[in-house]
Amino acid sequence: MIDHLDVMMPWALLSGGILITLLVSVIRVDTKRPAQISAVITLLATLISCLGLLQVPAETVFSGIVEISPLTHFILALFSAIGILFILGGDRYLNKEGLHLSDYYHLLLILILGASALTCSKDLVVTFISLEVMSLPAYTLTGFRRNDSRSNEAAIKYYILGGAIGAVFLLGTSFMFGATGSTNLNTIFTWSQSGHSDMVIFGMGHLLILIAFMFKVAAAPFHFWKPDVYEGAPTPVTGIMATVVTTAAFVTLVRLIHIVDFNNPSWATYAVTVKHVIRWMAALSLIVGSAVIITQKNLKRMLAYSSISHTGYLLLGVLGSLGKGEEIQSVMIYLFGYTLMTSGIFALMSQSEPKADTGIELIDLTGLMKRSPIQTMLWSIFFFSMAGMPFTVGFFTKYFVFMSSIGSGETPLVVLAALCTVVSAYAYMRPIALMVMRDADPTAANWNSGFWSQIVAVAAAAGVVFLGVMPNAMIQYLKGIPLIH
Amino acid sequence: METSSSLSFLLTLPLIGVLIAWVMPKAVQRLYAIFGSALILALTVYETSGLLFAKSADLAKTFVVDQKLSWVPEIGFSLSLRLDSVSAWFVVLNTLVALVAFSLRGVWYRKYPRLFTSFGFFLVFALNAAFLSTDLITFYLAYEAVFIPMIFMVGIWGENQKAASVLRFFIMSFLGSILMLVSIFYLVYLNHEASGVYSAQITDLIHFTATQDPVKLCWPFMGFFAAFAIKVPLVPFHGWLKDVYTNAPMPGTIWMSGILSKLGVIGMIRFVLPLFPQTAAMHQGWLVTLAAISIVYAALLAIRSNDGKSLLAYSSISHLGFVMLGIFSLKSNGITAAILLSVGHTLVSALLFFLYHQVEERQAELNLESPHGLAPLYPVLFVSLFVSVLASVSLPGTLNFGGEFLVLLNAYPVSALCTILSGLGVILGAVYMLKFYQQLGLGSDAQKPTSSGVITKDIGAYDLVLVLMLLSVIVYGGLQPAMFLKGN
Amino acid sequence: MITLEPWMMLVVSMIIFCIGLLGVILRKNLLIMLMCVELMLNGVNLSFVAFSKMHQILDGHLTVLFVMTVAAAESAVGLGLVIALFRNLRTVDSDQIQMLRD
Amino acid sequence: MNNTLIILLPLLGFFINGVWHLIASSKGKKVSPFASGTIATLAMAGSFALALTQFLKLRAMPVESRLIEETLFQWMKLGGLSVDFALRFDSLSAVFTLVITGVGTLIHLYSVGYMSDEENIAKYFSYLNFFCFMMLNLVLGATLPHVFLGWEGVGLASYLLIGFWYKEMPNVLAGQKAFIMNRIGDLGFLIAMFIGFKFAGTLDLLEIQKAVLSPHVVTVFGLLIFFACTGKSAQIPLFTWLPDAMAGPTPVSALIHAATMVTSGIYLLARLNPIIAASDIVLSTIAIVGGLTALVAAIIACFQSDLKKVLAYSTVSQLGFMFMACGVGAFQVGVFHVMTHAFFKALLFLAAGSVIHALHGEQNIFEMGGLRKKLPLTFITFTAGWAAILGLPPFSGFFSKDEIIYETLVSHHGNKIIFGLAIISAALTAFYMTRLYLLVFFGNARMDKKKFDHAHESPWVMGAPLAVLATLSLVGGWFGAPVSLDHGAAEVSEISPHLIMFVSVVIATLGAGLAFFKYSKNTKVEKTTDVFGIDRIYGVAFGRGLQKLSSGAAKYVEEWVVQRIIQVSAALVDLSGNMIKVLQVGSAQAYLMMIVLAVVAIFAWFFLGAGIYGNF
Repeated sequence: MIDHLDVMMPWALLSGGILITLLVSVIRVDTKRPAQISAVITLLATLISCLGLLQVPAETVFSGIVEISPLTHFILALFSAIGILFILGGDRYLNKEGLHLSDYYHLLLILILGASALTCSKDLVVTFISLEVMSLPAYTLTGFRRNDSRSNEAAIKYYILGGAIGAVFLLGTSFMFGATGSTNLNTIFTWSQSGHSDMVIFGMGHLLILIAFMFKVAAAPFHFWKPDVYEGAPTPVTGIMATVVTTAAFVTLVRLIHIVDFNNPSWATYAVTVKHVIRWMAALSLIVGSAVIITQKNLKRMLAYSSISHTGYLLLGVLGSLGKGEEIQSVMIYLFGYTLMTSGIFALMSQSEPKADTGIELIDLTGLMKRSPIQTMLWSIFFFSMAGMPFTVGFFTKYFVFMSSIGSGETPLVVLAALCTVVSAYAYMRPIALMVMRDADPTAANWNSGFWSQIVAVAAAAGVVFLGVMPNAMIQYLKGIPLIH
Repeated sequence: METSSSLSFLLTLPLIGVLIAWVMPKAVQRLYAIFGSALILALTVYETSGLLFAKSADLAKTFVVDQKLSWVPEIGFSLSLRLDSVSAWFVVLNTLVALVAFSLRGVWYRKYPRLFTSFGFFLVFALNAAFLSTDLITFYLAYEAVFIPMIFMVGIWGENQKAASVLRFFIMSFLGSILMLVSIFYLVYLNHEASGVYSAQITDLIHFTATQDPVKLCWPFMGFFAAFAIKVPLVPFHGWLKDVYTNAPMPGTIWMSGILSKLGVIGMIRFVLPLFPQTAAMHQGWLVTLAAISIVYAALLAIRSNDGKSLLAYSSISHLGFVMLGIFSLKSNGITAAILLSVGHTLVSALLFFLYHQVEERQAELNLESPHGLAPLYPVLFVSLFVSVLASVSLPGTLNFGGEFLVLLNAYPVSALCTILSGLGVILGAVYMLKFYQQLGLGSDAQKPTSSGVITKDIGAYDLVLVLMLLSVIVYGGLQPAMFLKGN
Repeated sequence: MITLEPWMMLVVSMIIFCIGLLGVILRKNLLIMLMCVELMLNGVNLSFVAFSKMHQILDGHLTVLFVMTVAAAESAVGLGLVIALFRNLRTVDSDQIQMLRD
Repeated sequence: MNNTLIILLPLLGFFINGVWHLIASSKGKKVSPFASGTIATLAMAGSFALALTQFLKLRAMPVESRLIEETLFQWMKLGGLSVDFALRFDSLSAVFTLVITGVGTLIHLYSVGYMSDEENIAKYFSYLNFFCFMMLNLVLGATLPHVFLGWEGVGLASYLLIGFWYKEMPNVLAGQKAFIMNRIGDLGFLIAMFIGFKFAGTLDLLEIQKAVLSPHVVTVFGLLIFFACTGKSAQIPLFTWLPDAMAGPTPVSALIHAATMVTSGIYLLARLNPIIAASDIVLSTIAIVGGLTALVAAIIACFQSDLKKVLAYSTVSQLGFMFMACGVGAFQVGVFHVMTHAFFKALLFLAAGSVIHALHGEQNIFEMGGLRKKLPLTFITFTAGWAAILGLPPFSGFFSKDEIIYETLVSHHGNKIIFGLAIISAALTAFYMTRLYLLVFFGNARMDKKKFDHAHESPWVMGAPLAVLATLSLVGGWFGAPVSLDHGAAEVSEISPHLIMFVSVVIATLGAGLAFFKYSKNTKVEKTTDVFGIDRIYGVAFGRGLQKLSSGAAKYVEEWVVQRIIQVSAALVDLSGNMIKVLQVGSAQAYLMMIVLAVVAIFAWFFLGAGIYGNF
């Protein structure tokens, strides 16, 4: 029987909230407020109950297919917080674009549910299902601007590639199942410690699963979908994808990599293979992300490539933690910091009212200094943080991934990463230069800082700077959360 | 040891200055900045007086202050500060340069004046942190933090080609510093492997690198070297310099040439040489050659410059080449001489840019191709300028002479050829500095501009006091360099 | 007598998967691509059944049920997206939807 | 204390006049030339009086310990180097100090009259005082860096005074040329100091002489020091600045470019004579270069038409004589000639100044003539100078020059070549000086009638110094060399000094006679001829060469290499970005294709590359 409902409370609340929101959406009313309020309340309740449960030790529930741990609580809390931020910050954008439909809110909640379920899953089938629960609202939300063919296109592309990759993931699961006779991660791990037959089929399965998640985190060469989808999707949705989906996918990726006992000598060769795959993907992501980002004019595409290069840094952290489960905090810290600055950037971005229908371009930032010094400051903080400048959280995130991969002997890769940092730093400085040094272009967008989106941006900026100066609490906390058992 | 209050004080004071800038009315920002920085200067001199005016090196040692504030203990970051006779000079110079830069009148006090003042005080803070820091990570953070106000300063108040030049400046400096960062990480990691603790403390790392094979330390050495060679800059890492010096607003130029370049100097002295003594010795040959090439090459470029700012920019590279030559002599005497010279260079370049700005305020179009003959119109200004020019060509009796002479004296046993080559820089220095002065001041019979809005008076009383203060330090230092020669 | 060995089922499942994959890559009609995605999933389903038979356990069969449910939901969403696209562009040709690039 | 006061008085004068000038000129007022000049002259006169007392004090001491030293403060101390700011007054310094302050006082006095129309008179006197201050540092400094301080300081003063009329660019450029050519020589000084410190471990002038140095080091050191001297004392190859330096006011030419600064090379060689004389290579280099300079400058002087330029080349030539003396080891003779030359050359310049003053700036000797009636005092004093430089007995030049010629033959460092050079130069000297003398003072007046009528004798402030100097030119040589620095000189020789004396007087008379025949009647205008074209060659080699080098560096290295590397790397990054972007074709199917290819690659590697079968 389910005797762990207390630790499952946040998920229960979230699911209940989804139902209520769905109910509210079904009842046709002119105003969309009820759905919005119910979504915010749901997320708040989830957030609070998560925070209350942060100290609860890890335990498996549902006969071992789901594991609830401080990590999952933390991640759900993070997702709920981001969800609240984006609901508040995106309100204005949705109204402006005529997208303010009740459906937006329950889709968002389902996405968050799927993403958080993904991080709790200890069974590949559950992983698959939560992946789909996360992805399906994501496809829908991407195409949420129904009347815009660009949005449709993005959604279709995302859908086709995501669907195919879902099948690839399932194929990997099937191979693993074939090799080990189970889809449970603990069983698989135990198998890998002892079993020695069917290693090839297992390896194939494992690689396929990794590839599927590499696609989700958009590591090169599986990154092609990301710029297109980012560009087509509504801005707050892009923000959600950049934060929630990426974080969930990365946490799961790290967990799935470690279902093999790399410290077992019989897996040594395979460990080398995995290491090489990750190394190459990290290098490619860094190169692709930082080289292409400087050619971009569209701000959202720019952020897409930026997120590809951030994936590269994250893979550096993964590489550093390979076989050393306890060192995964570099990835966690990076994800946390990245999430924070990305939320801020998207909150700022949803304030724009571009004149062209191709979305917000770099040129829309010209002369912002004259029009709004505060916005300029906020943008600058986020871009500096992206570039890893000191006194922003971006420095510490880079510190940890660099340190951890130097620790595992990846110094040349770190040097490459450092060089790529320089290149992408150029890309981040360019918009600052445009804001500060140029007069406004006549075609530049209007910027209207709504109350809530401004609050969100300021809060995120404050967080970025605070954690850049006083990262102790963050480090201490995230260090204490083990990811893998 | 002393109480450690003095060090945090050096860091917090400028930060308070940043905050106060935002409550001061816009109209009095210049006044506030001048008084604020003068106050900080006075307090800094007072705090460091034990080190600055100690009669001997041994006596100075008793005034050395160490302070260690825990910052991010989880990863071994600490705010380790050390005030010794080297950093004391740089800290004082830093505030002095701020005072000079704040004293300039210009567009920065009309457009976003608060931002300018607060950037200035932030620079003081970050530079102080960098000069005092003995923790590599803290140093790196401060070193990078300097960029942020600098970029905005050039960006907001700079001239025509500012965007491209500031980006180039940023990217090249960032390239160097990130390579340094990777080297720092590498050392910290190796030290962690060896000793089990995460520490970026320079003392810990020196103990560690002393036990290592110098060949193995080649790459980290290169990382550090790249950062500081770009920062100083040494030829051929100077590609960013000219444009950003010319396009920056004058206070920015003063900051960059006067004190930002010293970040590279102190980095070499504080970090590179103690960390990699043997590696540096292995590479000494080309290091010295590079310094000598910098001197001559930059001087050659300066000769051809027809823009005062870019001429002074190249002359700055040339003089810093001497500083580097002294450092790369790898002898404590040479390094001490290099410190002396960098003090001189800071004062003289700040002074030259300051005075050049004064000239520019009086005559807008200053092309050095043709003589302007302004000296008879503004005699006091031009006498000051001429004395500064003489200090810049390191005439005996000025601080720079002591520096250059002692640097070359100590570099000669290391490499006679490079010393002679550098000596050519002394001749070329005279060529371009005289050209600079002559084309501005002499050679034609100029009339005062009649159009309104242009300053037609000679140098103002306040500016004159400032100039005299700097000049007296330069001349006093030229006669009594012993004060600056207390070792490192 | 030829018995149905698990490996035979696996081969068939792989063939189906690859047909589906090739279909997604090569066909131009979005609806057919959608179907091909389903085909891929069904190929995997078959392999689940095969492995389940190999191990003599029922987990695989169970999984197949889940996958089919998910696939249904997925195709529903997919169709919705295609319809929205068709409303705007009047086409379901995948070559026509290449506006987002670079 | 007195040593210090000797240098402090001119410094004080410099400050008073300098500040006065600044205050006055920023208020737009004029400074009274008389007051300003009085301050400056008094400073110099005081200095001279002090030097005289010091000199007398020195005379009272026993010969071996004739040294008055005062240490002011410690200047530089670093490691093994310790340099004190100390002033040493010994017999060699005494000669120079007396000449500097004595002749200096006279020239200051003369300037009061000569420069009375000058607008920036206080500036002028402050510069003059500054020069004297630095020159005294040069000759009194106890260490090489201290000498170098003076050495560069006089260079600076020379720069300022040559370019005194700075509104005309040529004057400024002449000053610049002087400064930079001096700096080239200074580099030799600097490196000599480095070598000295490296091998001797000290930079003290006395200690470095006692240091035991290897012959090789001594040679290099000596050559570098001599190179420094060629800059300051206008010898081959660095002599071309001196004629240009005549752009400055005439008293300046007299003081700096005839009497004092240009002789500092001799001072340095004499000061370091034990080291210099220790190397034959150095000595013969000095002698040959000195001889050649004497000859070349004398030849050029014969083709000049500018009054001051003739005198300038004559100075170069006479300096060559002095170096010849040093080069044959007869340092005291060189110093002797420094002294007599200071008297008669300063006299000649001042007299020339008087002529120029009278003719309102006319300097072309072919535009003069017949001035002996108009300017009697100038004529008489000039005659004394003329006789002295020709070496006619009993004028001072006779004694010193004759001794130089004698030493070139009899000293064991001397030889016939140097003797020949000396003799020919002496003859040429007689020729061009007589040419000058005749063209200026005799014959018909060739200038405008009006100008001739306006010409008048100078006021007493100018006349008195002329008279004093004329007297000194006459008697200055009667007491022999003022200082004894015997190194390799005074060999017993079979050649009689009287024979040489006779020969030199005959030679001088011959030269003078030739000039008399050529110029006493025939005064056809001669254009200045650049005989050797050295200036032009230098202009091309250094002036244009440096510009070429500089623009070459800017164009080929800076633009094509340094900047290009940055641009190319930026372009490469951009290009790679654009190339990678090519893959972003926009078609989901293409993306899927690439994903499949990547998967295939990973699997291929999984199976083949990693040797999976061996390990699984």
